[in-house]
Amino acid sequence: MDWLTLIIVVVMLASAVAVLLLKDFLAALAAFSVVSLGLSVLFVIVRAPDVAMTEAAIGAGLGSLLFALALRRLGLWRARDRG
Amino acid sequence: MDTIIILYTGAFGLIFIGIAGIVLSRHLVRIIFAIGLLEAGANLLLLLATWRDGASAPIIVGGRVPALMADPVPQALVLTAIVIGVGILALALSLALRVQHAWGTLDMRAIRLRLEEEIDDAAGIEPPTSADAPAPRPTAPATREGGA
Amino acid sequence: MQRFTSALFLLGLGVLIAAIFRNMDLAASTPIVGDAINAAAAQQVGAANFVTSVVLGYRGFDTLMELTILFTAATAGGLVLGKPRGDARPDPEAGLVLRAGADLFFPLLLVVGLYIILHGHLTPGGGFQGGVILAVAFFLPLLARPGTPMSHRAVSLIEGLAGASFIVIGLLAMPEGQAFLTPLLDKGQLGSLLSAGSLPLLYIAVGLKVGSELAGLLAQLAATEASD
Amino acid sequence: MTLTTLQLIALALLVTGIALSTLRLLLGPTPADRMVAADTLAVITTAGLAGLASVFDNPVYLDVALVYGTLAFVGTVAFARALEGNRE
Repeated sequence: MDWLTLIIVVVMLASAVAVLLLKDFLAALAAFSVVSLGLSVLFVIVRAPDVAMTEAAIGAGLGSLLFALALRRLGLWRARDRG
Repeated sequence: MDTIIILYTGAFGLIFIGIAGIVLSRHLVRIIFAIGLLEAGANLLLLLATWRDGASAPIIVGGRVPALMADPVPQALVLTAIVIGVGILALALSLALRVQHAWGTLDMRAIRLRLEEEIDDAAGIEPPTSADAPAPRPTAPATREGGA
Repeated sequence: MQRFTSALFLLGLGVLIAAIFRNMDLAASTPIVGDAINAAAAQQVGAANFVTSVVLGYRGFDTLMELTILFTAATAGGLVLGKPRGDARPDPEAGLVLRAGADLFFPLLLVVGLYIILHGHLTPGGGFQGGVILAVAFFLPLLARPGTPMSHRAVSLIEGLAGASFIVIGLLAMPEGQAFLTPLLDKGQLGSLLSAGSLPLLYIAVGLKVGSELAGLLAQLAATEASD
Repeated sequence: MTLTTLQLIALALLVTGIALSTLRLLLGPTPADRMVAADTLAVITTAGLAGLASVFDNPVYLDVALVYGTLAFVGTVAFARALEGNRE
Protein backbone atom coordinates (compact mmCIF):
# COMPACT_ATOMS: atom_id res chain seq x y z
CA MET A 1 0.00 0.00 0.00
CA ASP A 2 2.95 2.31 0.56
CA TRP A 3 3.55 3.06 -3.09
CA LEU A 4 -0.12 3.89 -3.65
CA THR A 5 -0.16 6.29 -0.69
CA LEU A 6 3.06 7.89 -1.88
CA ILE A 7 1.69 8.48 -5.37
CA ILE A 8 -1.55 9.97 -4.07
CA VAL A 9 0.30 12.29 -1.66
CA VAL A 10 2.67 13.45 -4.40
CA VAL A 11 -0.23 14.16 -6.77
CA MET A 12 -2.08 16.01 -4.01
CA LEU A 13 0.84 18.20 -2.98
CA ALA A 14 1.77 18.95 -6.59
CA SER A 15 -1.75 20.16 -7.34
CA ALA A 16 -1.79 22.13 -4.07
CA VAL A 17 1.29 24.01 -5.27
CA ALA A 18 -0.35 24.41 -8.66
CA VAL A 19 -3.38 26.07 -7.02
CA LEU A 20 -1.14 28.85 -5.78
CA LEU A 21 1.03 29.19 -8.88
CA LEU A 22 -1.44 29.00 -11.76
CA LYS A 23 -2.38 32.43 -13.08
CA ASP A 24 -5.75 31.44 -14.45
CA PHE A 25 -8.46 30.90 -11.87
CA LEU A 26 -10.24 28.24 -13.90
CA ALA A 27 -7.03 26.18 -13.88
CA ALA A 28 -6.55 26.88 -10.16
CA LEU A 29 -10.06 25.61 -9.46
CA ALA A 30 -9.37 22.43 -11.46
CA ALA A 31 -6.22 21.86 -9.40
CA PHE A 32 -8.17 22.56 -6.18
CA SER A 33 -10.69 19.86 -7.06
CA VAL A 34 -7.80 17.46 -7.65
CA VAL A 35 -6.48 18.23 -4.15
CA SER A 36 -9.79 17.28 -2.57
CA LEU A 37 -9.90 14.19 -4.76
CA GLY A 38 -6.53 13.00 -3.49
CA LEU A 39 -7.61 13.82 0.05
CA SER A 40 -10.71 11.67 -0.40
CA VAL A 41 -8.58 8.68 -1.42
CA LEU A 42 -6.29 9.29 1.57
CA PHE A 43 -9.31 9.27 3.88
CA VAL A 44 -10.26 5.87 2.46
CA ILE A 45 -6.70 4.66 3.05
CA VAL A 46 -6.87 5.69 6.73
CA ARG A 47 -10.16 3.76 6.94
CA ALA A 48 -12.55 6.66 7.36
CA PRO A 49 -15.27 6.05 4.75
CA ASP A 50 -17.65 8.59 6.30
CA VAL A 51 -15.10 11.38 6.06
CA ALA A 52 -14.09 10.29 2.57
CA MET A 53 -17.71 10.50 1.47
CA THR A 54 -18.11 13.97 2.96
CA GLU A 55 -14.93 15.15 1.27
CA ALA A 56 -16.12 13.65 -2.01
CA ALA A 57 -19.50 15.35 -1.81
CA ILE A 58 -18.00 18.71 -0.81
CA GLY A 59 -14.90 18.67 -2.96
CA ALA A 60 -16.32 17.24 -6.14
CA GLY A 61 -19.78 18.76 -6.10
CA LEU A 62 -20.57 21.63 -3.81
CA GLY A 63 -17.14 23.26 -3.55
CA SER A 64 -16.63 23.37 -7.30
CA LEU A 65 -20.16 24.69 -7.72
CA LEU A 66 -19.61 27.46 -5.15
CA PHE A 67 -16.27 28.53 -6.59
CA ALA A 68 -17.54 28.36 -10.17
CA LEU A 69 -20.53 30.57 -9.37
CA ALA A 70 -18.48 33.05 -7.36
CA LEU A 71 -15.63 33.31 -9.88
CA ARG A 72 -18.12 33.83 -12.68
CA ARG A 73 -19.68 36.68 -10.73
CA LEU A 74 -16.33 38.17 -9.80
CA GLY A 75 -15.48 38.42 -13.48
CA LEU A 76 -12.38 36.29 -13.08
CA TRP A 77 -13.58 33.66 -15.47
CA ARG A 78 -12.06 34.36 -18.84
CA ALA A 79 -12.53 31.73 -21.50
CA ARG A 80 -9.69 31.87 -23.98
CA ASP A 81 -9.08 29.68 -26.96
CA ARG A 82 -5.32 29.97 -26.69
CA GLY A 83 -2.98 30.80 -23.86
CA MET B 1 9.12 3.96 4.20
CA ASP B 2 6.25 3.75 6.60
CA THR B 3 2.77 4.61 5.41
CA ILE B 4 2.23 6.85 8.42
CA ILE B 5 5.25 8.99 7.60
CA ILE B 6 3.99 9.55 4.07
CA LEU B 7 0.54 10.48 5.37
CA TYR B 8 1.96 12.93 7.92
CA THR B 9 4.12 14.45 5.19
CA GLY B 10 0.98 15.05 3.14
CA ALA B 11 -0.86 16.67 6.05
CA PHE B 12 2.03 18.94 7.06
CA GLY B 13 2.73 19.75 3.42
CA LEU B 14 -0.87 20.88 2.89
CA ILE B 15 -0.76 23.02 6.03
CA PHE B 16 2.54 24.61 4.98
CA ILE B 17 1.35 25.29 1.44
CA GLY B 18 -1.88 26.78 2.79
CA ILE B 19 -0.10 29.16 5.16
CA ALA B 20 2.39 30.09 2.45
CA GLY B 21 -0.51 30.92 0.14
CA ILE B 22 -2.19 33.08 2.77
CA VAL B 23 1.02 34.96 3.53
CA LEU B 24 2.38 35.39 0.01
CA SER B 25 -0.76 35.94 -2.07
CA ARG B 26 -2.04 39.38 -2.91
CA HIS B 27 -5.27 38.34 -4.53
CA LEU B 28 -8.27 37.83 -2.27
CA VAL B 29 -9.61 34.78 -4.12
CA ARG B 30 -6.17 33.16 -4.02
CA ILE B 31 -6.18 33.64 -0.25
CA ILE B 32 -9.56 31.92 -0.06
CA PHE B 33 -8.14 29.00 -2.04
CA ALA B 34 -5.23 28.85 0.41
CA ILE B 35 -7.62 28.81 3.36
CA GLY B 36 -9.29 25.79 1.77
CA LEU B 37 -5.94 24.01 1.48
CA LEU B 38 -5.01 24.79 5.08
CA GLU B 39 -8.33 23.47 6.29
CA ALA B 40 -7.88 20.25 4.31
CA GLY B 41 -4.44 19.70 5.84
CA ALA B 42 -5.75 20.31 9.34
CA ASN B 43 -8.55 17.80 8.81
CA LEU B 44 -6.10 15.15 7.62
CA LEU B 45 -3.79 15.82 10.58
CA LEU B 46 -6.67 15.47 13.04
CA LEU B 47 -7.67 12.17 11.49
CA LEU B 48 -4.11 10.82 11.57
CA ALA B 49 -3.79 11.44 15.31
CA THR B 50 -5.31 8.06 16.16
CA TRP B 51 -4.07 6.05 13.19
CA ARG B 52 -3.31 2.40 13.86
CA ASP B 53 -1.95 0.05 11.27
CA GLY B 54 -4.28 -2.73 10.25
CA ALA B 55 -7.43 -1.22 11.73
CA SER B 56 -10.63 -1.46 9.74
CA ALA B 57 -13.45 1.04 9.32
CA PRO B 58 -15.64 1.47 12.42
CA ILE B 59 -18.68 -0.05 10.76
CA ILE B 60 -20.18 -3.46 11.38
CA VAL B 61 -21.11 -5.07 8.07
CA GLY B 62 -23.27 -8.16 8.10
CA GLY B 63 -22.78 -8.86 11.78
CA ARG B 64 -19.03 -9.34 11.27
CA VAL B 65 -17.22 -7.49 14.06
CA PRO B 66 -13.61 -6.64 13.08
CA ALA B 67 -10.90 -7.29 15.64
CA LEU B 68 -9.36 -3.82 15.44
CA MET B 69 -11.42 -0.78 14.49
CA ALA B 70 -10.32 2.77 13.77
CA ASP B 71 -11.19 5.46 16.31
CA PRO B 72 -14.61 6.94 15.45
CA VAL B 73 -14.23 10.13 17.53
CA PRO B 74 -11.86 12.11 15.24
CA GLN B 75 -13.80 10.85 12.25
CA ALA B 76 -16.99 12.38 13.65
CA LEU B 77 -15.15 15.63 14.40
CA VAL B 78 -13.64 15.87 10.93
CA LEU B 79 -16.95 14.98 9.27
CA THR B 80 -18.67 18.01 10.75
CA ALA B 81 -15.58 20.18 10.30
CA ILE B 82 -15.62 19.62 6.55
CA VAL B 83 -19.27 20.63 6.25
CA ILE B 84 -18.68 23.74 8.35
CA GLY B 85 -15.64 24.47 6.19
CA VAL B 86 -17.78 24.74 3.12
CA GLY B 87 -20.07 27.16 4.96
CA ILE B 88 -17.06 29.30 5.85
CA LEU B 89 -15.88 29.12 2.24
CA ALA B 90 -19.25 30.33 1.00
CA LEU B 91 -19.21 33.20 3.49
CA ALA B 92 -15.68 34.19 2.44
CA LEU B 93 -16.66 34.12 -1.23
CA SER B 94 -19.72 36.30 -0.62
CA LEU B 95 -17.53 38.77 1.28
CA ALA B 96 -15.15 38.82 -1.69
CA LEU B 97 -18.13 39.53 -3.95
CA ARG B 98 -19.11 42.47 -1.75
CA VAL B 99 -15.56 43.82 -1.75
CA GLN B 100 -15.47 43.62 -5.54
CA HIS B 101 -18.84 45.33 -5.74
CA ALA B 102 -17.93 48.15 -3.37
CA TRP B 103 -14.35 48.92 -4.33
CA GLY B 104 -13.90 47.29 -7.72
CA THR B 105 -10.69 45.50 -6.79
CA LEU B 106 -9.57 42.29 -5.16
CA ASP B 107 -5.92 43.23 -4.69
CA MET B 108 -5.09 43.14 -0.99
CA ARG B 109 -2.72 46.17 -1.14
CA ALA B 110 -5.36 48.31 -2.83
CA ILE B 111 -7.99 47.11 -0.38
CA ARG B 112 -5.74 48.03 2.55
CA LEU B 113 -5.14 51.53 1.17
CA ARG B 114 -8.85 52.08 0.65
CA LEU B 115 -9.60 50.86 4.14
CA GLU B 116 -7.09 53.27 5.68
CA GLU B 117 -8.50 56.16 3.65
CA GLU B 118 -12.04 55.37 4.72
CA ILE B 119 -11.01 55.14 8.36
CA ASP B 120 -9.18 58.48 8.06
CA ASP B 121 -12.23 60.07 6.46
CA ALA B 122 -14.59 58.71 9.07
CA ALA B 123 -12.36 59.92 11.90
CA GLY B 124 -11.84 63.31 10.26
CA ILE B 125 -8.05 62.99 10.18
CA GLU B 126 -6.23 64.88 7.48
CA PRO B 127 -3.61 62.87 5.64
CA PRO B 128 -0.10 63.98 6.71
CA THR B 129 0.99 66.99 4.63
CA SER B 130 4.11 68.37 6.29
CA ALA B 131 7.29 68.99 4.34
CA ASP B 132 8.92 65.96 5.94
CA ALA B 133 6.03 63.69 5.11
CA PRO B 134 6.69 60.78 2.77
CA ALA B 135 5.54 60.99 -0.80
CA PRO B 136 1.77 60.99 -1.27
CA ARG B 137 0.15 57.62 -1.43
CA PRO B 138 -0.12 56.13 -4.86
CA THR B 139 -3.67 55.75 -6.07
CA ALA B 140 -5.02 52.28 -5.74
CA PRO B 141 -4.29 50.26 -8.84
CA ALA B 142 -7.48 48.68 -10.09
CA THR B 143 -6.12 45.28 -10.93
CA ARG B 144 -8.77 42.66 -11.24
CA GLU B 145 -6.80 39.68 -12.36
CA GLY B 146 -3.64 39.06 -10.44
CA GLY B 147 -1.08 36.35 -10.10
CA ALA B 148 0.05 34.55 -7.03
CA MET C 1 10.08 44.29 1.85
CA GLN C 2 6.83 42.62 2.69
CA ARG C 3 7.74 39.68 0.49
CA PHE C 4 11.03 39.32 2.33
CA THR C 5 9.39 39.25 5.77
CA SER C 6 6.83 36.77 4.48
CA ALA C 7 9.58 34.50 3.17
CA LEU C 8 11.41 34.76 6.49
CA PHE C 9 8.23 33.87 8.37
CA LEU C 10 7.68 30.87 6.12
CA LEU C 11 11.26 29.72 6.65
CA GLY C 12 10.73 29.81 10.41
CA LEU C 13 7.43 27.99 10.03
CA GLY C 14 9.09 25.30 7.94
CA VAL C 15 11.80 24.79 10.56
CA LEU C 16 9.15 24.63 13.29
CA ILE C 17 7.08 22.04 11.40
CA ALA C 18 10.19 19.99 10.67
CA ALA C 19 11.13 20.05 14.36
CA ILE C 20 7.63 19.00 15.39
CA PHE C 21 7.67 16.25 12.79
CA ARG C 22 11.04 14.94 13.97
CA ASN C 23 10.13 14.74 17.64
CA MET C 24 6.61 13.47 17.16
CA ASP C 25 5.81 9.97 18.33
CA LEU C 26 4.13 8.66 15.21
CA ALA C 27 1.50 5.95 15.38
CA ALA C 28 1.89 5.43 19.11
CA SER C 29 -1.59 6.53 20.10
CA THR C 30 -3.84 4.47 22.30
CA PRO C 31 -7.35 5.79 21.66
CA ILE C 32 -8.93 4.98 25.00
CA VAL C 33 -12.23 6.75 24.34
CA GLY C 34 -12.43 5.38 20.83
CA ASP C 35 -11.86 1.79 21.94
CA ALA C 36 -14.42 2.15 24.72
CA ILE C 37 -16.96 3.50 22.23
CA ASN C 38 -16.17 0.75 19.75
CA ALA C 39 -16.76 -1.84 22.46
CA ALA C 40 -19.96 -0.39 23.87
CA ALA C 41 -21.69 1.44 21.02
CA ALA C 42 -23.40 -1.60 19.50
CA GLN C 43 -25.27 -2.28 22.76
CA GLN C 44 -25.77 1.29 23.95
CA VAL C 45 -26.88 2.98 20.75
CA GLY C 46 -27.61 0.18 18.33
CA ALA C 47 -26.21 1.74 15.15
CA ALA C 48 -23.94 -0.38 12.98
CA ASN C 49 -21.99 2.72 11.95
CA PHE C 50 -20.10 3.86 15.03
CA VAL C 51 -19.36 7.27 13.55
CA THR C 52 -23.10 7.88 13.51
CA SER C 53 -23.24 6.77 17.14
CA VAL C 54 -20.62 9.36 18.02
CA VAL C 55 -22.10 12.15 15.90
CA LEU C 56 -25.67 11.81 17.14
CA GLY C 57 -25.49 9.67 20.25
CA TYR C 58 -22.43 10.55 22.28
CA ARG C 59 -21.83 14.01 20.82
CA GLY C 60 -25.34 15.01 19.79
CA PHE C 61 -25.14 18.37 21.52
CA ASP C 62 -21.96 19.23 19.62
CA THR C 63 -23.74 18.36 16.38
CA LEU C 64 -26.53 20.77 17.31
CA MET C 65 -23.93 23.48 17.90
CA GLU C 66 -22.28 22.68 14.58
CA LEU C 67 -25.63 23.00 12.84
CA THR C 68 -25.92 26.39 14.51
CA ILE C 69 -22.53 27.42 13.17
CA LEU C 70 -23.49 26.31 9.67
CA PHE C 71 -26.76 28.22 9.97
CA THR C 72 -24.90 31.33 11.10
CA ALA C 73 -22.44 31.08 8.21
CA ALA C 74 -25.22 30.58 5.66
CA THR C 75 -27.30 33.43 7.08
CA ALA C 76 -24.31 35.75 7.14
CA GLY C 77 -23.53 34.83 3.54
CA GLY C 78 -27.10 35.63 2.56
CA LEU C 79 -26.99 38.93 4.42
CA VAL C 80 -23.69 39.92 2.82
CA LEU C 81 -24.92 39.09 -0.66
CA GLY C 82 -28.10 41.07 -0.15
CA LYS C 83 -31.15 41.21 -2.36
CA PRO C 84 -30.47 40.90 -6.09
CA ARG C 85 -31.41 43.95 -8.10
CA GLY C 86 -34.54 43.60 -10.14
CA ASP C 87 -32.94 44.58 -13.42
CA ALA C 88 -30.10 42.07 -13.08
CA ARG C 89 -29.51 40.21 -16.30
CA PRO C 90 -29.73 36.47 -15.64
CA ASP C 91 -27.31 34.03 -17.22
CA PRO C 92 -28.35 32.72 -20.62
CA GLU C 93 -30.15 29.41 -20.70
CA ALA C 94 -28.00 26.32 -20.94
CA GLY C 95 -27.68 24.17 -24.03
CA LEU C 96 -29.83 21.18 -24.88
CA VAL C 97 -27.42 18.64 -23.39
CA LEU C 98 -27.34 20.24 -19.94
CA ARG C 99 -31.10 20.83 -19.85
CA ALA C 100 -31.89 17.22 -20.75
CA GLY C 101 -29.12 15.99 -18.44
CA ALA C 102 -30.44 18.06 -15.53
CA ASP C 103 -33.94 16.66 -16.03
CA LEU C 104 -32.59 13.11 -16.07
CA PHE C 105 -30.15 13.66 -13.22
CA PHE C 106 -32.50 15.31 -10.75
CA PRO C 107 -34.39 12.12 -9.72
CA LEU C 108 -31.15 10.13 -9.58
CA LEU C 109 -29.51 12.64 -7.25
CA LEU C 110 -32.68 12.76 -5.15
CA VAL C 111 -32.68 8.98 -4.73
CA VAL C 112 -28.95 8.87 -3.93
CA GLY C 113 -29.32 11.66 -1.37
CA LEU C 114 -32.28 10.04 0.36
CA TYR C 115 -30.50 6.67 0.36
CA ILE C 116 -27.42 8.19 1.94
CA ILE C 117 -29.52 9.92 4.62
CA LEU C 118 -31.75 6.96 5.44
CA HIS C 119 -28.87 4.47 5.61
CA GLY C 120 -26.72 6.80 7.70
CA HIS C 121 -26.73 4.41 10.65
CA LEU C 122 -25.83 1.34 8.58
CA THR C 123 -23.36 2.42 5.90
CA PRO C 124 -21.08 5.42 5.57
CA GLY C 125 -23.00 8.61 5.01
CA GLY C 126 -25.76 10.36 6.83
CA GLY C 127 -27.38 13.70 7.15
CA PHE C 128 -24.42 15.90 6.29
CA GLN C 129 -23.42 14.08 3.12
CA GLY C 130 -26.98 13.39 2.00
CA GLY C 131 -27.91 17.00 2.68
CA VAL C 132 -25.12 18.19 0.42
CA ILE C 133 -26.34 15.86 -2.33
CA LEU C 134 -29.94 17.09 -1.89
CA ALA C 135 -28.77 20.70 -2.12
CA VAL C 136 -26.91 19.95 -5.34
CA ALA C 137 -29.95 18.07 -6.68
CA PHE C 138 -32.27 21.02 -6.12
CA PHE C 139 -29.75 23.47 -7.52
CA LEU C 140 -29.06 21.58 -10.76
CA PRO C 141 -32.34 22.62 -12.51
CA LEU C 142 -31.54 26.19 -11.54
CA LEU C 143 -28.15 25.85 -13.18
CA ALA C 144 -29.72 24.57 -16.38
CA ARG C 145 -32.47 27.19 -16.53
CA PRO C 146 -31.38 30.38 -14.77
CA GLY C 147 -34.27 32.58 -13.79
CA THR C 148 -36.44 29.71 -12.62
CA PRO C 149 -37.96 30.99 -9.41
CA MET C 150 -37.00 29.10 -6.28
CA SER C 151 -39.36 29.42 -3.38
CA HIS C 152 -37.24 30.94 -0.63
CA ARG C 153 -40.22 30.80 1.70
CA ALA C 154 -40.46 27.02 1.33
CA VAL C 155 -36.70 26.63 1.80
CA SER C 156 -36.77 28.66 5.02
CA LEU C 157 -39.82 26.73 6.20
CA ILE C 158 -38.13 23.34 5.68
CA GLU C 159 -34.98 24.63 7.34
CA GLY C 160 -36.81 25.93 10.38
CA LEU C 161 -38.95 22.83 10.77
CA ALA C 162 -35.93 20.53 10.49
CA GLY C 163 -33.96 22.49 13.08
CA ALA C 164 -36.94 22.61 15.42
CA SER C 165 -37.61 18.88 15.09
CA PHE C 166 -33.98 18.12 15.97
CA ILE C 167 -34.39 20.07 19.20
CA VAL C 168 -37.84 18.60 19.90
CA ILE C 169 -36.53 15.04 19.51
CA GLY C 170 -33.76 15.97 21.93
CA LEU C 171 -36.22 17.47 24.41
CA LEU C 172 -38.51 14.40 24.34
CA ALA C 173 -36.02 12.47 26.45
CA MET C 174 -36.02 15.03 29.24
CA PRO C 175 -39.42 14.43 30.92
CA GLU C 176 -38.30 10.90 31.80
CA GLY C 177 -35.32 12.24 33.66
CA GLN C 178 -32.74 11.56 30.98
CA ALA C 179 -30.26 13.94 29.45
CA PHE C 180 -30.91 16.11 26.42
CA LEU C 181 -30.66 14.18 23.13
CA THR C 182 -30.59 10.73 24.73
CA PRO C 183 -31.45 8.20 22.01
CA LEU C 184 -35.07 7.08 22.37
CA LEU C 185 -37.24 4.30 20.98
CA ASP C 186 -36.41 0.66 20.45
CA LYS C 187 -32.83 -0.24 19.55
CA GLY C 188 -33.99 -2.94 17.16
CA GLN C 189 -31.90 -5.55 15.37
CA LEU C 190 -28.34 -4.35 14.76
CA GLY C 191 -27.87 -3.74 11.05
CA SER C 192 -31.52 -3.56 9.99
CA LEU C 193 -33.05 -0.43 8.51
CA LEU C 194 -35.37 0.22 11.47
CA SER C 195 -32.82 0.19 14.23
CA ALA C 196 -30.82 2.58 16.43
CA GLY C 197 -33.92 4.20 17.93
CA SER C 198 -34.34 7.88 17.14
CA LEU C 199 -30.98 8.30 15.41
CA PRO C 200 -32.36 7.98 11.84
CA LEU C 201 -34.99 10.62 12.65
CA LEU C 202 -32.29 12.97 13.89
CA TYR C 203 -30.25 12.32 10.75
CA ILE C 204 -33.27 13.07 8.53
CA ALA C 205 -33.64 16.41 10.35
CA VAL C 206 -29.93 17.13 9.90
CA GLY C 207 -30.08 16.22 6.22
CA LEU C 208 -33.09 18.44 5.50
CA LYS C 209 -31.54 21.34 7.41
CA VAL C 210 -28.14 21.13 5.73
CA GLY C 211 -29.72 20.58 2.33
CA SER C 212 -32.14 23.50 2.51
CA GLU C 213 -29.49 25.83 3.92
CA LEU C 214 -26.93 25.10 1.25
CA ALA C 215 -29.53 25.11 -1.55
CA GLY C 216 -30.76 28.52 -0.42
CA LEU C 217 -27.20 29.83 -0.28
CA LEU C 218 -26.41 28.52 -3.77
CA ALA C 219 -29.60 30.01 -5.18
CA GLN C 220 -28.80 33.38 -3.65
CA LEU C 221 -25.26 33.26 -5.02
CA ALA C 222 -26.62 32.39 -8.46
CA ALA C 223 -29.11 35.26 -8.34
CA THR C 224 -26.37 37.79 -7.64
CA GLU C 225 -25.58 39.89 -10.65
CA ALA C 226 -22.43 39.11 -12.58
CA SER C 227 -19.99 42.00 -12.52
CA ASP C 228 -19.23 42.08 -16.23
CA MET D 1 -2.64 -7.21 3.15
CA THR D 2 -1.60 -9.10 0.07
CA LEU D 3 -2.86 -8.20 -3.33
CA THR D 4 -3.94 -10.75 -5.90
CA THR D 5 -2.46 -10.49 -9.37
CA LEU D 6 -5.67 -9.05 -10.76
CA GLN D 7 -5.84 -6.32 -8.11
CA LEU D 8 -2.17 -5.52 -8.67
CA ILE D 9 -2.71 -5.12 -12.42
CA ALA D 10 -5.83 -2.99 -11.87
CA LEU D 11 -4.09 -0.69 -9.40
CA ALA D 12 -1.05 -0.39 -11.67
CA LEU D 13 -3.25 0.63 -14.60
CA LEU D 14 -5.12 3.15 -12.46
CA VAL D 15 -1.87 4.64 -11.18
CA THR D 16 -0.61 4.97 -14.76
CA GLY D 17 -3.79 6.84 -15.63
CA ILE D 18 -3.43 9.08 -12.59
CA ALA D 19 0.18 9.90 -13.48
CA LEU D 20 -0.63 10.79 -17.09
CA SER D 21 -3.67 12.91 -16.16
CA THR D 22 -1.69 14.75 -13.48
CA LEU D 23 0.99 15.51 -16.05
CA ARG D 24 -1.66 17.09 -18.27
CA LEU D 25 -3.08 18.98 -15.29
CA LEU D 26 0.29 20.46 -14.40
CA LEU D 27 1.53 21.13 -17.92
CA GLY D 28 -1.60 22.69 -19.29
CA PRO D 29 -1.28 24.67 -21.51
CA THR D 30 -4.87 25.98 -21.74
CA PRO D 31 -7.30 26.07 -18.79
CA ALA D 32 -9.64 23.81 -20.75
CA ASP D 33 -6.90 21.16 -20.84
CA ARG D 34 -6.53 21.32 -17.07
CA MET D 35 -10.28 21.13 -16.60
CA VAL D 36 -10.55 18.00 -18.75
CA ALA D 37 -7.61 16.49 -16.87
CA ALA D 38 -9.38 17.13 -13.55
CA ASP D 39 -12.52 15.46 -14.87
CA THR D 40 -10.53 12.45 -16.11
CA LEU D 41 -8.88 12.20 -12.70
CA ALA D 42 -12.31 12.19 -11.05
CA VAL D 43 -13.43 9.28 -13.23
CA ILE D 44 -10.20 7.37 -12.56
CA THR D 45 -10.61 7.99 -8.84
CA THR D 46 -14.14 6.61 -8.89
CA ALA D 47 -12.77 3.40 -10.38
CA GLY D 48 -9.88 3.50 -7.90
CA LEU D 49 -12.25 3.75 -4.93
CA ALA D 50 -14.10 0.67 -6.17
CA GLY D 51 -10.72 -1.05 -6.50
CA LEU D 52 -9.80 -0.08 -2.95
CA ALA D 53 -13.11 -1.57 -1.76
CA SER D 54 -12.04 -4.80 -3.38
CA VAL D 55 -8.56 -4.62 -1.84
CA PHE D 56 -9.95 -3.94 1.64
CA ASP D 57 -12.59 -6.63 1.12
CA ASN D 58 -15.29 -4.40 2.56
CA PRO D 59 -18.37 -3.26 0.64
CA VAL D 60 -18.90 -0.05 2.64
CA TYR D 61 -16.29 1.75 0.56
CA LEU D 62 -18.47 1.33 -2.54
CA ASP D 63 -20.82 4.02 -1.23
CA VAL D 64 -17.96 6.51 -1.39
CA ALA D 65 -17.41 5.62 -5.05
CA LEU D 66 -21.15 6.06 -5.70
CA VAL D 67 -21.23 9.54 -4.23
CA TYR D 68 -18.01 10.53 -5.96
CA GLY D 69 -19.25 9.28 -9.32
CA THR D 70 -22.53 11.17 -9.16
CA LEU D 71 -21.13 14.43 -7.83
CA ALA D 72 -18.06 14.61 -10.08
CA PHE D 73 -20.54 15.04 -12.94
CA VAL D 74 -22.09 18.02 -11.18
CA GLY D 75 -18.71 19.63 -10.62
CA THR D 76 -17.79 19.28 -14.28
CA VAL D 77 -21.16 20.70 -15.29
CA ALA D 78 -20.47 23.71 -13.06
CA PHE D 79 -17.12 24.27 -14.82
CA ALA D 80 -18.68 23.91 -18.24
CA ARG D 81 -21.70 26.05 -17.42
CA ALA D 82 -19.66 29.00 -16.24
CA LEU D 83 -17.49 28.76 -19.35
CA GLU D 84 -20.52 28.55 -21.62
CA GLY D 85 -22.19 31.57 -20.06
CA ASN D 86 -19.04 33.61 -20.57
CA ARG D 87 -18.52 32.93 -24.24
CA GLU D 88 -20.88 35.27 -26.04
